[in-house]
Amino acid sequence: MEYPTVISLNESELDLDALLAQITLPTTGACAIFTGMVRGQTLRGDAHDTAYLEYEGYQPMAESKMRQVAEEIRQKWPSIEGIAIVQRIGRLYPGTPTTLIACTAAHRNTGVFEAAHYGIDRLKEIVPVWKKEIGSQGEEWVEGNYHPKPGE
Amino acid sequence: MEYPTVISLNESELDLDALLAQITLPTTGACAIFTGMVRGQTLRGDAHDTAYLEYEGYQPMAESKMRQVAEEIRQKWPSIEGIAIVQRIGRLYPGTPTTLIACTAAHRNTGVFEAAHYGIDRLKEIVPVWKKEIGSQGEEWVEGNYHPKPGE
Amino acid sequence: MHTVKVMFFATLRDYVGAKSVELEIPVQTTILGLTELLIKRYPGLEKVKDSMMAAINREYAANEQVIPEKAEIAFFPPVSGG
Amino acid sequence: MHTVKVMFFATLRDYVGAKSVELEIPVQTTILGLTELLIKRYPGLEKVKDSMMAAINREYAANEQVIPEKAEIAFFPPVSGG
Repeated sequence: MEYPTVISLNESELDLDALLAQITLPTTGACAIFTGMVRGQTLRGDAHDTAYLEYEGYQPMAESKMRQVAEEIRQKWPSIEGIAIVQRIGRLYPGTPTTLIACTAAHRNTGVFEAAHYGIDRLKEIVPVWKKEIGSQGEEWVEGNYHPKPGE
Repeated sequence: MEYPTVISLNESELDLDALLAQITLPTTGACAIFTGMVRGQTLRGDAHDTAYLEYEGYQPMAESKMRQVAEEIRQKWPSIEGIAIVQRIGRLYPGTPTTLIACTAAHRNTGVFEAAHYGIDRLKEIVPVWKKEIGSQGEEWVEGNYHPKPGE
Repeated sequence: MHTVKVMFFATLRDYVGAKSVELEIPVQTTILGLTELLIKRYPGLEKVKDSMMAAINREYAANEQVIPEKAEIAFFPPVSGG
Repeated sequence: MHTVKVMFFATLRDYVGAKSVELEIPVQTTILGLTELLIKRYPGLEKVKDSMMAAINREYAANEQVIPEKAEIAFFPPVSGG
Protein backbone atom coordinates (compact mmCIF):
# COMPACT_ATOMS: atom_id res chain seq x y z
CA MET A 1 0.00 0.00 0.00
CA GLU A 2 1.42 3.38 -1.05
CA TYR A 3 1.04 5.99 1.70
CA PRO A 4 -0.21 9.30 0.29
CA THR A 5 1.66 12.57 0.85
CA VAL A 6 -0.16 15.70 -0.29
CA ILE A 7 1.94 18.87 -0.56
CA SER A 8 0.44 22.15 -1.67
CA LEU A 9 1.61 25.78 -1.73
CA ASN A 10 -0.80 27.98 -3.65
CA GLU A 11 -3.49 30.64 -3.46
CA SER A 12 -6.48 28.27 -3.39
CA GLU A 13 -8.90 28.11 -0.51
CA LEU A 14 -8.33 25.21 1.89
CA ASP A 15 -10.85 22.36 1.55
CA LEU A 16 -10.43 20.26 4.70
CA ASP A 17 -12.92 17.57 3.73
CA ALA A 18 -11.27 17.00 0.35
CA LEU A 19 -7.78 16.92 1.90
CA LEU A 20 -8.95 14.46 4.53
CA ALA A 21 -10.39 12.17 1.84
CA GLN A 22 -7.06 12.26 -0.03
CA ILE A 23 -5.16 10.87 2.98
CA THR A 24 -7.75 8.32 4.13
CA LEU A 25 -6.88 4.71 3.28
CA PRO A 26 -8.98 1.56 3.88
CA THR A 27 -6.86 0.98 7.02
CA THR A 28 -7.25 4.55 8.33
CA GLY A 29 -9.29 5.16 11.48
CA ALA A 30 -7.89 8.41 12.93
CA CYS A 31 -6.72 11.82 11.77
CA ALA A 32 -5.21 14.76 13.62
CA ILE A 33 -5.28 18.09 11.83
CA PHE A 34 -3.67 21.36 12.73
CA THR A 35 -4.81 24.45 10.95
CA GLY A 36 -3.72 28.05 11.51
CA MET A 37 -5.75 31.08 10.53
CA VAL A 38 -5.24 34.83 10.26
CA ARG A 39 -5.94 36.49 13.62
CA GLY A 40 -7.83 39.77 13.33
CA GLN A 41 -6.97 40.68 16.91
CA THR A 42 -3.75 39.73 18.65
CA LEU A 43 -3.71 40.15 22.42
CA ARG A 44 -0.46 38.41 23.44
CA GLY A 45 2.72 40.50 23.34
CA ASP A 46 2.27 43.70 21.28
CA ALA A 47 -1.53 43.79 21.14
CA HIS A 48 -2.73 44.92 17.71
CA ASP A 49 -5.33 44.48 14.98
CA THR A 50 -4.61 42.97 11.59
CA ALA A 51 -6.41 44.01 8.39
CA TYR A 52 -4.85 41.21 6.34
CA LEU A 53 -1.64 39.25 5.73
CA GLU A 54 0.27 39.05 2.49
CA TYR A 55 2.12 35.70 2.15
CA GLU A 56 4.89 34.90 -0.27
CA GLY A 57 6.94 31.75 -0.73
CA TYR A 58 10.06 30.56 -2.50
CA GLN A 59 7.91 28.04 -4.33
CA PRO A 60 10.24 25.18 -5.38
CA MET A 61 12.28 25.24 -2.17
CA ALA A 62 9.12 25.55 -0.04
CA GLU A 63 7.59 22.49 -1.70
CA SER A 64 10.81 20.57 -1.25
CA LYS A 65 10.99 21.51 2.47
CA MET A 66 7.33 20.59 2.97
CA ARG A 67 8.14 17.20 1.49
CA GLN A 68 11.10 16.99 3.88
CA VAL A 69 8.81 17.72 6.86
CA ALA A 70 6.58 14.85 5.72
CA GLU A 71 9.58 12.53 5.51
CA GLU A 72 10.75 13.57 8.98
CA ILE A 73 7.27 12.74 10.31
CA ARG A 74 7.35 9.30 8.68
CA GLN A 75 10.77 8.65 10.21
CA LYS A 76 9.61 9.57 13.70
CA TRP A 77 6.13 8.02 13.59
CA PRO A 78 6.19 4.99 11.28
CA SER A 79 2.52 4.25 11.95
CA ILE A 80 1.44 7.43 10.12
CA GLU A 81 -0.42 6.56 6.91
CA GLY A 82 -1.34 9.76 5.03
CA ILE A 83 0.14 13.25 5.39
CA ALA A 84 -1.14 16.53 3.98
CA ILE A 85 0.86 19.75 4.32
CA VAL A 86 -0.66 22.88 2.84
CA GLN A 87 0.38 26.52 2.92
CA ARG A 88 -1.70 29.21 1.28
CA ILE A 89 0.00 32.29 -0.16
CA GLY A 90 -1.31 35.64 -1.35
CA ARG A 91 -3.56 38.06 0.52
CA LEU A 92 -5.41 36.43 3.41
CA TYR A 93 -7.98 38.04 5.67
CA PRO A 94 -8.80 37.41 9.36
CA GLY A 95 -10.63 34.15 9.97
CA THR A 96 -9.12 32.48 6.90
CA PRO A 97 -7.20 29.20 7.37
CA THR A 98 -3.70 29.71 5.96
CA THR A 99 -1.98 26.42 6.66
CA LEU A 100 -2.83 22.81 7.42
CA ILE A 101 -0.96 19.74 8.62
CA ALA A 102 -2.96 16.52 8.71
CA CYS A 103 -1.72 13.06 9.67
CA THR A 104 -3.74 9.84 9.50
CA ALA A 105 -3.17 6.43 11.07
CA ALA A 106 -5.11 3.27 11.87
CA HIS A 107 -5.63 4.28 15.53
CA ARG A 108 -5.54 7.52 17.48
CA ASN A 109 -2.86 6.57 19.99
CA THR A 110 0.12 5.87 17.74
CA GLY A 111 1.26 9.44 17.17
CA VAL A 112 -1.20 11.40 15.00
CA PHE A 113 -1.43 14.30 17.46
CA GLU A 114 2.32 14.47 18.06
CA ALA A 115 3.02 14.16 14.33
CA ALA A 116 0.70 17.05 13.42
CA HIS A 117 2.20 19.18 16.20
CA TYR A 118 5.73 18.41 15.03
CA GLY A 119 4.70 19.15 11.44
CA ILE A 120 3.48 22.69 12.13
CA ASP A 121 6.53 23.42 14.31
CA ARG A 122 8.88 22.30 11.53
CA LEU A 123 6.93 24.13 8.83
CA LYS A 124 7.44 27.34 10.79
CA GLU A 125 11.17 26.58 11.08
CA ILE A 126 12.31 25.46 7.65
CA VAL A 127 9.68 26.13 4.95
CA PRO A 128 10.66 29.37 3.13
CA VAL A 129 7.44 31.37 3.35
CA TRP A 130 7.10 34.89 4.73
CA LYS A 131 4.20 37.09 5.65
CA LYS A 132 3.70 40.82 5.76
CA GLU A 133 1.15 42.12 8.19
CA ILE A 134 -1.05 45.03 7.17
CA GLY A 135 -2.92 46.84 9.93
CA SER A 136 -3.77 50.25 11.28
CA GLN A 137 -0.08 50.75 12.16
CA GLY A 138 0.96 50.30 8.52
CA GLU A 139 2.66 47.25 7.06
CA GLU A 140 5.41 45.14 8.53
CA TRP A 141 7.17 41.91 7.58
CA VAL A 142 6.86 39.24 10.26
CA GLU A 143 10.23 37.68 10.94
CA GLY A 144 10.88 34.21 12.36
CA ASN A 145 13.76 33.40 14.65
CA TYR A 146 14.93 29.94 13.60
CA HIS A 147 18.16 29.49 11.64
CA PRO A 148 18.24 26.09 9.92
CA LYS A 149 21.57 24.35 9.75
CA PRO A 150 23.13 23.87 6.30
CA GLY A 151 21.36 20.99 4.57
CA GLU A 152 18.59 20.95 7.20
CA MET B 1 -16.63 37.66 23.97
CA GLU B 2 -18.80 34.53 24.11
CA TYR B 3 -16.79 31.38 23.34
CA PRO B 4 -18.70 29.10 20.94
CA THR B 5 -19.43 25.44 21.77
CA VAL B 6 -20.90 23.40 18.93
CA ILE B 7 -22.43 20.04 19.89
CA SER B 8 -23.99 17.77 17.30
CA LEU B 9 -25.23 14.18 17.27
CA ASN B 10 -27.04 13.36 14.04
CA GLU B 11 -26.94 11.56 10.71
CA SER B 12 -25.60 14.49 8.64
CA GLU B 13 -22.31 14.36 6.80
CA LEU B 14 -19.44 16.13 8.58
CA ASP B 15 -18.45 19.49 7.06
CA LEU B 16 -15.06 20.31 8.54
CA ASP B 17 -14.71 23.72 6.90
CA ALA B 18 -18.12 24.86 8.15
CA LEU B 19 -17.43 23.57 11.67
CA LEU B 20 -14.06 25.30 11.73
CA ALA B 21 -15.68 28.60 10.69
CA GLN B 22 -18.21 28.24 13.53
CA ILE B 23 -15.46 28.10 16.18
CA THR B 24 -13.13 30.73 14.69
CA LEU B 25 -13.19 34.08 16.53
CA PRO B 26 -11.34 37.30 15.59
CA THR B 27 -8.73 36.33 18.21
CA THR B 28 -8.32 32.75 16.93
CA GLY B 29 -5.07 31.73 15.25
CA ALA B 30 -4.85 27.97 15.77
CA CYS B 31 -7.09 24.90 15.64
CA ALA B 32 -6.44 21.23 16.40
CA ILE B 33 -8.97 18.77 15.05
CA PHE B 34 -9.32 15.07 15.68
CA THR B 35 -11.53 13.10 13.39
CA GLY B 36 -12.19 9.36 13.39
CA MET B 37 -13.39 7.41 10.39
CA VAL B 38 -14.73 3.92 9.67
CA ARG B 39 -11.84 1.55 8.94
CA GLY B 40 -12.51 -0.87 6.10
CA GLN B 41 -9.58 -3.06 7.12
CA THR B 42 -8.42 -3.55 10.69
CA LEU B 43 -4.99 -5.11 11.11
CA ARG B 44 -4.32 -4.66 14.85
CA GLY B 45 -5.67 -7.35 17.19
CA ASP B 46 -8.31 -9.51 15.51
CA ALA B 47 -7.63 -8.61 11.88
CA HIS B 48 -10.85 -8.27 9.92
CA ASP B 49 -12.73 -6.34 7.23
CA THR B 50 -15.69 -4.09 7.91
CA ALA B 51 -18.55 -3.59 5.46
CA TYR B 52 -20.12 -0.80 7.51
CA LEU B 53 -20.90 0.37 11.04
CA GLU B 54 -24.33 1.06 12.45
CA TYR B 55 -24.22 3.76 15.18
CA GLU B 56 -26.91 4.53 17.70
CA GLY B 57 -26.99 7.02 20.54
CA TYR B 58 -29.05 7.85 23.61
CA GLN B 59 -29.66 11.27 22.11
CA PRO B 60 -30.43 13.61 25.05
CA MET B 61 -27.87 12.04 27.39
CA ALA B 62 -25.26 11.91 24.63
CA GLU B 63 -25.70 15.61 23.91
CA SER B 64 -25.50 16.40 27.61
CA LYS B 65 -22.30 14.35 27.99
CA MET B 66 -20.76 15.99 24.90
CA ARG B 67 -21.46 19.33 26.52
CA GLN B 68 -19.81 18.02 29.70
CA VAL B 69 -16.70 17.01 27.73
CA ALA B 70 -16.52 20.58 26.35
CA GLU B 71 -16.80 21.99 29.87
CA GLU B 72 -14.06 19.67 31.15
CA ILE B 73 -11.82 20.91 28.30
CA ARG B 74 -12.49 24.55 29.22
CA GLN B 75 -11.65 23.79 32.87
CA LYS B 76 -8.34 22.17 31.97
CA TRP B 77 -7.26 24.51 29.14
CA PRO B 78 -8.69 27.98 29.84
CA SER B 79 -7.04 29.39 26.71
CA ILE B 80 -9.34 27.34 24.45
CA GLU B 81 -11.72 29.60 22.53
CA GLY B 82 -14.09 27.50 20.40
CA ILE B 83 -15.00 23.81 20.76
CA ALA B 84 -16.87 21.56 18.33
CA ILE B 85 -17.83 18.00 19.27
CA VAL B 86 -19.69 15.99 16.65
CA GLN B 87 -20.77 12.35 16.52
CA ARG B 88 -22.52 10.93 13.49
CA ILE B 89 -25.04 8.13 13.92
CA GLY B 90 -26.73 5.78 11.48
CA ARG B 91 -25.08 3.55 8.87
CA LEU B 92 -21.53 4.64 8.05
CA TYR B 93 -19.25 3.11 5.44
CA PRO B 94 -15.44 2.76 5.39
CA GLY B 95 -13.62 6.03 4.77
CA THR B 96 -16.41 8.12 6.28
CA PRO B 97 -15.57 10.48 9.17
CA THR B 98 -17.80 9.56 12.10
CA THR B 99 -16.70 11.91 14.85
CA LEU B 100 -14.88 15.19 15.27
CA ILE B 101 -13.38 17.15 18.16
CA ALA B 102 -12.01 20.57 17.28
CA CYS B 103 -10.50 23.13 19.66
CA THR B 104 -9.37 26.64 18.74
CA ALA B 105 -7.14 29.14 20.56
CA ALA B 106 -5.14 32.28 19.82
CA HIS B 107 -1.87 30.34 19.52
CA ARG B 108 -0.87 26.76 18.86
CA ASN B 109 1.14 26.17 22.03
CA THR B 110 -1.46 26.73 24.73
CA GLY B 111 -3.19 23.35 24.61
CA VAL B 112 -5.17 22.85 21.39
CA PHE B 113 -3.56 19.48 20.63
CA GLU B 114 -3.88 18.20 24.19
CA ALA B 115 -7.46 19.46 24.42
CA ALA B 116 -8.55 17.70 21.22
CA HIS B 117 -6.81 14.50 22.34
CA TYR B 118 -8.50 14.66 25.74
CA GLY B 119 -11.83 15.35 24.04
CA ILE B 120 -11.83 12.21 21.90
CA ASP B 121 -10.64 10.08 24.84
CA ARG B 122 -13.51 11.36 27.00
CA LEU B 123 -16.07 11.03 24.22
CA LYS B 124 -15.16 7.37 23.99
CA GLU B 125 -15.52 7.00 27.77
CA ILE B 126 -18.73 8.80 28.72
CA VAL B 127 -20.86 9.69 25.68
CA PRO B 128 -23.61 7.03 25.33
CA VAL B 129 -23.18 5.96 21.71
CA TRP B 130 -22.72 2.39 20.47
CA LYS B 131 -21.74 0.87 17.19
CA LYS B 132 -22.48 -2.47 15.58
CA GLU B 133 -19.95 -3.75 13.09
CA ILE B 134 -21.16 -5.52 9.99
CA GLY B 135 -18.61 -7.56 8.06
CA SER B 136 -18.02 -10.87 6.38
CA GLN B 137 -18.17 -12.56 9.82
CA GLY B 138 -21.69 -11.29 10.44
CA GLU B 139 -22.67 -8.49 12.78
CA GLU B 140 -21.36 -7.71 16.23
CA TRP B 141 -21.83 -4.91 18.76
CA VAL B 142 -18.57 -3.22 19.67
CA GLU B 143 -18.27 -2.89 23.42
CA GLY B 144 -16.20 -0.31 25.30
CA ASN B 145 -14.49 -1.02 28.59
CA TYR B 146 -14.87 2.17 30.61
CA HIS B 147 -17.31 2.36 33.53
CA PRO B 148 -18.09 5.98 34.42
CA LYS B 149 -18.55 6.76 38.07
CA PRO B 150 -22.03 7.86 39.22
CA GLY B 151 -22.51 11.48 38.17
CA GLU B 152 -19.42 11.42 35.95
CA MET C 1 -45.81 2.24 43.56
CA HIS C 2 -44.88 4.64 40.77
CA THR C 3 -44.28 4.45 37.03
CA VAL C 4 -40.88 4.76 35.38
CA LYS C 5 -39.78 4.66 31.77
CA VAL C 6 -36.89 2.26 31.22
CA MET C 7 -34.89 2.41 27.99
CA PHE C 8 -32.45 -0.16 26.60
CA PHE C 9 -29.63 0.38 24.11
CA ALA C 10 -27.36 -1.72 21.92
CA THR C 11 -26.95 -5.34 23.10
CA LEU C 12 -29.38 -4.83 25.99
CA ARG C 13 -32.14 -3.81 23.59
CA ASP C 14 -31.51 -7.04 21.68
CA TYR C 15 -31.75 -9.11 24.90
CA VAL C 16 -34.91 -7.36 26.09
CA GLY C 17 -36.51 -7.18 22.65
CA ALA C 18 -37.79 -3.64 23.22
CA LYS C 19 -36.44 -0.10 23.03
CA SER C 20 -38.27 0.91 26.19
CA VAL C 21 -40.83 -0.32 28.69
CA GLU C 22 -42.98 1.40 31.29
CA LEU C 23 -42.88 -0.28 34.69
CA GLU C 24 -44.65 0.07 38.00
CA ILE C 25 -42.07 -0.09 40.77
CA PRO C 26 -42.30 0.30 44.56
CA VAL C 27 -41.17 3.66 45.92
CA GLN C 28 -37.59 3.53 47.23
CA THR C 29 -36.59 0.98 44.56
CA THR C 30 -32.88 1.24 43.83
CA ILE C 31 -31.09 0.67 40.53
CA LEU C 32 -30.00 -2.73 41.89
CA GLY C 33 -33.61 -3.56 42.79
CA LEU C 34 -34.80 -2.58 39.33
CA THR C 35 -32.00 -4.60 37.73
CA GLU C 36 -33.11 -7.75 39.62
CA LEU C 37 -36.69 -7.12 38.63
CA LEU C 38 -35.67 -6.77 34.98
CA ILE C 39 -33.55 -9.92 35.02
CA LYS C 40 -36.54 -11.86 36.28
CA ARG C 41 -38.61 -10.50 33.44
CA TYR C 42 -35.89 -10.73 30.76
CA PRO C 43 -33.58 -13.63 31.71
CA GLY C 44 -31.27 -12.80 28.77
CA LEU C 45 -29.96 -9.90 30.85
CA GLU C 46 -28.48 -12.26 33.45
CA LYS C 47 -25.24 -12.84 31.55
CA VAL C 48 -24.52 -9.10 31.03
CA LYS C 49 -25.56 -7.84 34.45
CA ASP C 50 -21.98 -7.19 35.55
CA SER C 51 -21.16 -4.87 32.65
CA MET C 52 -24.58 -3.17 32.48
CA MET C 53 -24.56 0.54 33.18
CA ALA C 54 -27.51 2.57 34.39
CA ALA C 55 -28.49 6.21 34.02
CA ILE C 56 -31.13 8.08 35.98
CA ASN C 57 -32.38 11.21 34.25
CA ARG C 58 -29.38 11.13 31.88
CA GLU C 59 -26.70 10.86 34.58
CA TYR C 60 -24.68 7.74 35.35
CA ALA C 61 -26.15 6.10 38.47
CA ALA C 62 -24.83 3.73 41.14
CA ASN C 63 -26.50 0.44 42.13
CA GLU C 64 -27.60 1.79 45.49
CA GLN C 65 -29.20 4.95 44.07
CA VAL C 66 -32.93 5.26 44.70
CA ILE C 67 -35.08 5.89 41.64
CA PRO C 68 -37.09 9.10 41.99
CA GLU C 69 -40.65 9.49 40.72
CA LYS C 70 -41.13 10.07 36.97
CA ALA C 71 -37.52 9.16 36.39
CA GLU C 72 -36.13 8.41 32.94
CA ILE C 73 -34.04 5.28 33.39
CA ALA C 74 -31.65 3.81 30.81
CA PHE C 75 -29.61 0.60 30.79
CA PHE C 76 -26.79 0.04 28.34
CA PRO C 77 -23.40 -1.64 27.84
CA PRO C 78 -20.10 0.32 28.06
CA VAL C 79 -20.13 2.97 25.33
CA SER C 80 -18.32 2.49 22.03
CA GLY C 81 -18.80 5.70 20.04
CA GLY C 82 -16.20 7.72 18.21
CA MET D 1 34.02 33.71 -13.72
CA HIS D 2 30.58 32.15 -13.97
CA THR D 3 27.00 33.34 -13.88
CA VAL D 4 24.60 32.70 -11.00
CA LYS D 5 20.99 33.66 -10.45
CA VAL D 6 20.41 35.27 -7.05
CA MET D 7 16.90 35.65 -5.70
CA PHE D 8 15.71 37.79 -2.79
CA PHE D 9 12.61 37.37 -0.65
CA ALA D 10 10.58 39.40 1.83
CA THR D 11 12.53 42.23 3.51
CA LEU D 12 15.65 41.47 1.46
CA ARG D 13 13.78 42.03 -1.79
CA ASP D 14 12.67 45.40 -0.46
CA TYR D 15 16.28 46.34 0.41
CA VAL D 16 17.66 45.17 -2.95
CA GLY D 17 14.77 46.51 -5.00
CA ALA D 18 14.65 43.41 -7.21
CA LYS D 19 13.25 39.89 -7.05
CA SER D 20 16.37 38.43 -8.65
CA VAL D 21 19.62 39.42 -10.34
CA GLU D 22 22.11 37.59 -12.52
CA LEU D 23 25.72 38.05 -11.45
CA GLU D 24 29.15 37.13 -12.78
CA ILE D 25 31.19 35.75 -9.87
CA PRO D 26 34.68 34.28 -9.67
CA VAL D 27 34.82 30.49 -9.46
CA GLN D 28 35.27 29.28 -5.86
CA THR D 29 33.23 32.19 -4.51
CA THR D 30 31.64 31.24 -1.18
CA ILE D 31 28.27 32.34 0.21
CA LEU D 32 30.18 34.74 2.46
CA GLY D 33 32.05 36.13 -0.56
CA LEU D 34 28.80 36.62 -2.46
CA THR D 35 27.19 38.24 0.57
CA GLU D 36 30.04 40.81 0.77
CA LEU D 37 29.75 41.47 -2.94
CA LEU D 38 25.99 42.03 -2.59
CA ILE D 39 26.38 44.37 0.38
CA LYS D 40 28.76 46.52 -1.67
CA ARG D 41 26.20 46.68 -4.43
CA TYR D 42 23.11 47.03 -2.17
CA PRO D 43 24.26 48.82 1.02
CA GLY D 44 20.75 48.38 2.51
CA LEU D 45 21.64 44.72 3.15
CA GLU D 46 24.39 45.71 5.63
CA LYS D 47 22.00 46.00 8.60
CA VAL D 48 20.38 42.59 8.04
CA LYS D 49 23.50 40.62 7.14
CA ASP D 50 23.57 38.77 10.47
CA SER D 51 20.07 37.35 10.12
CA MET D 52 20.22 36.73 6.35
CA MET D 53 19.93 33.09 5.32
CA ALA D 54 21.21 31.61 2.11
CA ALA D 55 20.15 28.65 -0.01
CA ILE D 56 22.10 27.00 -2.80
CA ASN D 57 19.94 24.99 -5.18
CA ARG D 58 17.06 25.05 -2.65
CA GLU D 59 19.07 23.77 0.32
CA TYR D 60 20.14 25.86 3.31
CA ALA D 61 23.81 26.76 2.86
CA ALA D 62 26.64 27.75 5.21
CA ASN D 63 28.79 30.88 4.79
CA GLU D 64 31.86 28.88 3.81
CA GLN D 65 30.06 26.83 1.15
CA VAL D 66 31.41 27.29 -2.38
CA ILE D 67 28.87 28.22 -5.03
CA PRO D 68 28.80 25.68 -7.87
CA GLU D 69 28.33 26.63 -11.51
CA LYS D 70 24.78 27.42 -12.67
CA ALA D 71 23.64 27.49 -9.06
CA GLU D 72 20.29 28.92 -8.02
CA ILE D 73 21.05 31.11 -5.01
CA ALA D 74 18.45 32.66 -2.67
CA PHE D 75 18.81 35.07 0.24
CA PHE D 76 16.03 35.65 2.71
CA PRO D 77 15.20 36.46 6.34
CA PRO D 78 14.17 33.77 8.88
CA VAL D 79 10.95 32.21 7.64
CA SER D 80 7.55 33.21 9.05
CA GLY D 81 4.97 31.02 7.32
CA GLY D 82 2.16 29.08 8.89
